[in-house]
Amino acid sequence: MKPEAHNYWRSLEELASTEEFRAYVEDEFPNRTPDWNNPGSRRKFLRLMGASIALAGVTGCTKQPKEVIVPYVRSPEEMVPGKPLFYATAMTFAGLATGVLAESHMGRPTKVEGNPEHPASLGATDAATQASILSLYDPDRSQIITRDGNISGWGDFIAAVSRARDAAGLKKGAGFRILTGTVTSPTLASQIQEFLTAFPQAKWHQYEPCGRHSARAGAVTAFGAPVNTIYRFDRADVIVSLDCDFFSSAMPGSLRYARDYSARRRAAAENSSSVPPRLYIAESTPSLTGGLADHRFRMAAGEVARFASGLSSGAPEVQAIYKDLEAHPGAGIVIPGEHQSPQVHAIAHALNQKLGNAGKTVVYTDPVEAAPVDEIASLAELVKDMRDGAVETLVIFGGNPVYNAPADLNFLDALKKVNLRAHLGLYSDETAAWCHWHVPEAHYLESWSDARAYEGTVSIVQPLILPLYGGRSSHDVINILTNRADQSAYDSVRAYWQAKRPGKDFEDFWQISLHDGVMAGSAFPERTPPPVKPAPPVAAASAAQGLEVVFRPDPSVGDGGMANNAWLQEMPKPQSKMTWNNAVWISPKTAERLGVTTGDVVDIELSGRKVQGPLWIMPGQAEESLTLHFGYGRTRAGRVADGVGFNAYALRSSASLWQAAGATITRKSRGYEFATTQHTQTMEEHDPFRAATYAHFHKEPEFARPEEKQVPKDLSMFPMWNYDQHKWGMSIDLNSCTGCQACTIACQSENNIPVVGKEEVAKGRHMNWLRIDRYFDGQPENPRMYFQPVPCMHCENAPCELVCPVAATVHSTEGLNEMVYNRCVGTRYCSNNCPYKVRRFNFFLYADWDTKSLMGSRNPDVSVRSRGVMEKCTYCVQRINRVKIEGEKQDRPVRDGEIITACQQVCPAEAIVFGDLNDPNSRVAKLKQQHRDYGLLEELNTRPRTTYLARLRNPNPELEKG
Amino acid sequence: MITPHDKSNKQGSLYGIMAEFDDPESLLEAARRARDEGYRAMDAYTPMPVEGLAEAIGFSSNWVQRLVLVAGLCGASGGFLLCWWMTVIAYPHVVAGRPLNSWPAYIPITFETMVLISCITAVVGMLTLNGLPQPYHPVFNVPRFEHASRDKFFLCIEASDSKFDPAATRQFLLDQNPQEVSDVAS
Amino acid sequence: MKTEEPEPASVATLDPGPEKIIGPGHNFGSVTDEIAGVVFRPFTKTPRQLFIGFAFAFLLVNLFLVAVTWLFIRGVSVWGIMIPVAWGFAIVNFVWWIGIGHAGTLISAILLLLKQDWRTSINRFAESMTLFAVACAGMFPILHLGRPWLAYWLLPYPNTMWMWPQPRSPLVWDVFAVSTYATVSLLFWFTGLIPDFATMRDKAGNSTARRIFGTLAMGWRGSAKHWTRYQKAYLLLAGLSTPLVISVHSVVSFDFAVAIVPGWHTTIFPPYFVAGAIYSGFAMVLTLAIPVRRWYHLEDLITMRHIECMSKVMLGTGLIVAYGYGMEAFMSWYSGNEYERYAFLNRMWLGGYWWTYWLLILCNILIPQALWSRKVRMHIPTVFVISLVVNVGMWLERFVIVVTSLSRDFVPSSWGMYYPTVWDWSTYFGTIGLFLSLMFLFIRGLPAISIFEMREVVHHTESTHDHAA
Amino acid sequence: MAQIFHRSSNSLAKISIVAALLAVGGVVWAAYKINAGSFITDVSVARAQPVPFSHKHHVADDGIDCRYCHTSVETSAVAGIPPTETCMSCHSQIWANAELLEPVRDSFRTGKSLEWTRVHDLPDFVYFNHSIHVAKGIGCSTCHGRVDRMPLMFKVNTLYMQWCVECHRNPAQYIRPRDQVFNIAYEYPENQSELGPRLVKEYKVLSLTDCVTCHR
Repeated sequence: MKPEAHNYWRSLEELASTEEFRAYVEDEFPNRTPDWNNPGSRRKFLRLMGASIALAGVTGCTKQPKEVIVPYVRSPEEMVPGKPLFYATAMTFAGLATGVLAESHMGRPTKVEGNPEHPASLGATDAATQASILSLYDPDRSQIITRDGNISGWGDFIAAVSRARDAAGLKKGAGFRILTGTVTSPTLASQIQEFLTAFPQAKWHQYEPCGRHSARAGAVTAFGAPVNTIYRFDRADVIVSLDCDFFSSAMPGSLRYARDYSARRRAAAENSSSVPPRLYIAESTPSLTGGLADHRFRMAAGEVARFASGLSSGAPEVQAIYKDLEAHPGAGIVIPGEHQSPQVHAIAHALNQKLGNAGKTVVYTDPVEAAPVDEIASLAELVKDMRDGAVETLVIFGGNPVYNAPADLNFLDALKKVNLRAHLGLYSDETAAWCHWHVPEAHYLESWSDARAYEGTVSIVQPLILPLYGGRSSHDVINILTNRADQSAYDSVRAYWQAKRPGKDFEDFWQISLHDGVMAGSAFPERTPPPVKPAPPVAAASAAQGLEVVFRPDPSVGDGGMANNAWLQEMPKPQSKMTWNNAVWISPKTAERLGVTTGDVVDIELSGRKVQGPLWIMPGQAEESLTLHFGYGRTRAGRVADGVGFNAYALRSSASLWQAAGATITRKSRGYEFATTQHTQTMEEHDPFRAATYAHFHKEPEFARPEEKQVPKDLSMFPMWNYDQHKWGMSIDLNSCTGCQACTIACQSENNIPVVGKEEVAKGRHMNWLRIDRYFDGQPENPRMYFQPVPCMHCENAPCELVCPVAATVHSTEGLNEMVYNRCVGTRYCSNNCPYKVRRFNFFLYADWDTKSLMGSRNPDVSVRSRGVMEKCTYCVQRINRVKIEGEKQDRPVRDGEIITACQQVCPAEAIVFGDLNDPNSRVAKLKQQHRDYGLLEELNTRPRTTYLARLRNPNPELEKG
Repeated sequence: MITPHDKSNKQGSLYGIMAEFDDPESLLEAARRARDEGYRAMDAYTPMPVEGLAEAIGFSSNWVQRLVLVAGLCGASGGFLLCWWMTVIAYPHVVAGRPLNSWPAYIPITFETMVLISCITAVVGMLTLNGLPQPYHPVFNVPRFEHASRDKFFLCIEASDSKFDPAATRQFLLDQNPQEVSDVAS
Repeated sequence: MKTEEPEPASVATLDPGPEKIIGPGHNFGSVTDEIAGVVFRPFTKTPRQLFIGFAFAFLLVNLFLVAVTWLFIRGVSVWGIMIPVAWGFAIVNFVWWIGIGHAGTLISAILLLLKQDWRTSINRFAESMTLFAVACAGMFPILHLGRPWLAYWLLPYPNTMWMWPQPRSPLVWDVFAVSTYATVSLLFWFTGLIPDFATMRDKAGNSTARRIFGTLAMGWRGSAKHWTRYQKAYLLLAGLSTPLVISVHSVVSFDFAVAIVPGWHTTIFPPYFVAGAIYSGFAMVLTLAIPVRRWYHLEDLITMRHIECMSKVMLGTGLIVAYGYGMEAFMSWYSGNEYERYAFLNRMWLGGYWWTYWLLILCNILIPQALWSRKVRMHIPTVFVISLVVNVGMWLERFVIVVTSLSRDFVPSSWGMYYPTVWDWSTYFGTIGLFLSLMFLFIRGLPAISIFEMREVVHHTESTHDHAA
Repeated sequence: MAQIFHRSSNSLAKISIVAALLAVGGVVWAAYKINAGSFITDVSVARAQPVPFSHKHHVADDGIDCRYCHTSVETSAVAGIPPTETCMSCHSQIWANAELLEPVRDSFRTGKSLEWTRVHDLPDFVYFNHSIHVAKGIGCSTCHGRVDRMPLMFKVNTLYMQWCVECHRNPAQYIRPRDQVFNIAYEYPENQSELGPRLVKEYKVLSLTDCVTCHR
């Protein structure tokens, strides 16, 4: 769609400011929608109580209900009814921007795509970004300004804050504090600076629960000053990851890294001349990166530091790795984990310089944070001052410290001592509950701002829609402090850049920046930092008794900010396939030693603090080490997330942010019910997933399609159908797939797939059209982890079609396996007969037909299914048709790559390719020519259109021998 | 024993004369005799089918099986054509890579329709040929006829018969030593 | 006709034993009176057990109504079904009931063609059972639809969408097979009843009964001409129903055999489903006939001969079923197909449902072997228990086929367990209640034994006696 | 025994059977009639509108082109309902204070949209695209009829699947030269039988009867 979209990207400013637009928006989503004051249970919210027989008129012969058409009064120019517009903007995580193109239907944002021009996206996004569209419409978002819990107004808020500011002003601002997350927004930073200069005694604190604390501290230890490190996987032959999961969205730049790394692996698989990169990883918790690694060294997180120093000191057990690194000077990467100690970072920096990687595969720039400070110290200071009563006013921008501040700080007790507490946030959350003032924050699709990407590139954040719930942005609030209450966020952002970019060409510069979604030349230049100071020696194995506890942001809901997002809650976590829960991960052996097992609810006690959570035996987990995920145990997140899981922050201490030793567990009860989407962990006797080493592959290229799996062409008594027009097909490269689940959510967003809730998932009724199967291979202590995305195979001899009594699923002349919801009567026979089990059934009325605000999030090009009908992957037929129609109108054939399925578009690793098999030059046709290509269950003669490229590993021969 | 001739019965309003027997054998015997005597328009009434009785009264019909044969053929061809028409003419879909006319799949339906149509024809045909339903019939006028559905066997020579003569026929029947002979008012 | 209940002592004497199919001293009149007497008994003289039985059954019917109402309100989600096990009790019960329905047509048709005189006193009973069983079965395919209000889309009828059923689907075959079977069974049953309606009409005491039976009898008067056509039609029906009854359960088995699910995709299914159907059918006939025979003291009409013959049929068909199981096991190994092999191992011990398989072997194969012994066949309580066991066993067989196979098919990631909910059970027991209620009403309201055919039996036995004499 | 039924009951019985059969047939027939009748299909049922807008007047009398109001018909799936300002572009001058047009002016003043009653309304699971049909030489009047003769808008076709499929199977009988697409008064020529196929070939018209052509 991008080429077409280009014509439509226009800045929204004049549109957003027109009165009509406001009228239209209000008309569509009245700000007064009292969604927020009828809580209702989560089940209810998810429409599991659906008793109505919806989708009226579906029988085809019933009378159409009366409908009205509501045209514009004055129509906005660039808007063509029925055509989507795309606007470039950016979403930030922990302050760092990912460029996105947001799709807007008649003024409704319905889908988020990656911005190909943006360095941190390259057209891809992660799952959370995909899910952000749902958060935009989340009826649980706070919708009114409250003062002490009572409805209040913006004006009153301005007055109150101004008063506090003026009072503080008498003392140069002493006692006035601002708490933000990590700030990369140049505009916001300058606004804050302006305020601080006006009130020198006022203080600005930053705290990001899952920010880059170690990276910053590590850089300071190594170089004496904060430095931003970027890795160039496209140039790396040997990668040693020190507990760094650089494929997970917790890692800034992960999308870019995934793309570069997988590109290298693919290249090596396609021609034997290019060398495949080799990836070693030392980690405690099975991660996406660990899944793709050629060698995975399992160790407690606390051991990683010793592993690292072993590398630099040339310890025997890591000789082979070090030799490998040495053999590729300037073509290796030693990458420290975001969640490892600063020390490990320092060692990594040292190694990279020693091995000559610095400046080649490892690049340094100035920090992207506007003010790179030790956030933990900053927060600690704030807490101390609050406790000492030195803080009179605290304005919290977007954070939720009451929920996620390190437990040892007792943030809440300190907070209570502050006279005036104001909170700006998307939700009236745990922190808002303890603040005098709460102001609804505008979603990033509703507000103007700017932010830097992981390597410094600036993007302007522009709104697609007026705040649905009257939200305000940080800029608006800071404008009050700087006495510019009348100035809008748009004014502030524009004014900032105008000041930076004086001259008459500003307008063009502004328009282009908005249009492209990236500000040309705003990326930081590379710099060569001073030589690394010798890293302090690593302490010998700490004799701490008890278990190690490792903290990680949750694979689906991250630090908990998006916990109320039902798509993310129901997204199976890549490693465990668990939904609607976090759990205490424990290794099989340790569990056996402690006599506990999956489903046991245990108290975890760590330095006097205690949380209770269910155990989950995780193959590949390090011995004597538990992994806890943040983001759960919310109490004021909303109807979706409240009371789901347990809050791991309650164990976290500012001293040991990511791992701590000396924990003990005691079983409280047994048999906790998890809701997982996959119950069988291994491939049993079958081989859906096929893998080999590069070496073996070159020896035996056909390994992926053994003789017994082939079926003779003349097996059927009937002749084959020949598809003479288009012949759609898909190829999925298992060698690239990182298992990040972004495709699952992209599919959910594109195809209006409902969520079903924990109880239903537990019954085995989840609805994802595109699931990612995870198989463990090898001994349970440290198995290989395989990820296999499974959409509908669109079999040419589709077993599902044969058994449908009403022809609700049949083949199109282009070989699509069509599923016609309105014809389906729900015998479910097709699902039984589908060997891939990719069909999903609406056992209840899952789709939410009631919650008004959610209707806005739906894709108008896809039917919303009702109770009792089957559904499944359609190869995004709505996209196929759109492109075909445009082609037809222009009287030209469809170009290869013009049709992009939602899963393909989002995939950071470019693992999914869709196209026309009748076009011999199409990318997909070429991929299917490869030796690695094999079809799942080919032996059944289903002739699947979706096929896989087998996974290849590149182990170090030396280690393989051992 | 013998009941006196009932005056009330007018010649014209006489349907026939009926004799009652105790067991199938004697009825059979009587029927044969009647036929030898030259009576044609007669019928026998029994509580259950009696072998050879139809032949005895000179009746045979094989319309039922003819009808059923035709019906079966129609049913079978109809069933197959329906399937063929639905998949090839009415709305051709590509289903599971099978050809439009995947005839082997149509056999079960073909068979079922064949059976259905023929069975319906068998029953409906039988009833129609028997002229049923016919709740009113002169023979029901005979007081003891209720035994025809229990344990007695009746032979009725009908007035329509050319050779029928009230007195003679009655006498003829009396000669077959029946339980009783009675006029059947029409 | 009997009005007062005879003493249990005399009951024993009623039964002529295993040689005779009818008690001594019966003539045309006596059989007529005895059978019709069941219907014409004064209401108060209805056996107490019948009241109790009906009350219980009717309770279950109400349970059924509740379950179905809830089902329509909430959708099939109220059952335990999920992906991969998208078919649960509904289909299990469907197949089970259809199977039970087979005994009727078999006894009436096949045994008629085979000139088995012992069929006479039980065929009407079995035919009615068929009707009611098929009625129960027929509901499930509709109830289990995601959108039952669109069930009519499975019928070929001209519509505004120009859409037609997809006749390659076994489900469409089902529609034709089951509806045909239901219709033909009804015709067969009704045709058989016509002469008996006449009898009832002529025996009825009050005029309403006379008019009702009269209408049903359509003026049947036992004319020799009518009898000839009648017998031809009846024979044709029998001739047609014989292949029909075999086809119906074959088609039902196609629902599975045509699918590719390992454990379903088996060529042995049609014959072994048919055998299984007859097996369970006869079991059900015994289950019902034994008590009814006692309550109404029909031991002289449904004699030990009948009981033994049915036991033998059960034993025989049971062995065929056992062969079927054996074949499945053999094929899973012999085919060399990894999925078939795994499916069978899964059935026996890998999967979570292994115990249902062994329970089924016990009920369907091991226990019924007791019928080899004549002593057992002669001991009514034991036969009764065995018939019950077989009913359970045959239900389990369908459960194992449907659920166990689906729970683990091809892709390990999508395997899962199905757990029936309270609504699954209530729907199942509900239909049992419906079946029994209809059965009890039938016994009370219509001649449960074909009267005119009994007269024929009397006639034959008499004549044979004469020849003997 | 006495007769239970009167003589007449014989004929009565036979008649009632025939009658029953006829009754069943009649019911079925009636059902089809009703389903095809305008009560269900709304064919040729004029709908009340906030403003009694007359296509007859605007198209026939004023000769305004379809695209003047239905602007996106050539570019988008939906033809587009004109915004109030389009009405006002003329009616600010002519009929500027006609009582009839008060709702229009009111909407323009208050910025509150007019709410027209839908006449051509497909079920939500049907995806129809105007632009491609127009581009392939399917004229407005082919589906919408002679709107230039409709004082108030009404359907001339059922818009049933049956109706759509008929044309999708054989477009040749309905296709017209591209330049005639917006000619509301277009009459099919005698030689349609050979013109049709020619245009179909020329415009590369695919007769798509795949489900996904309309259902997604």
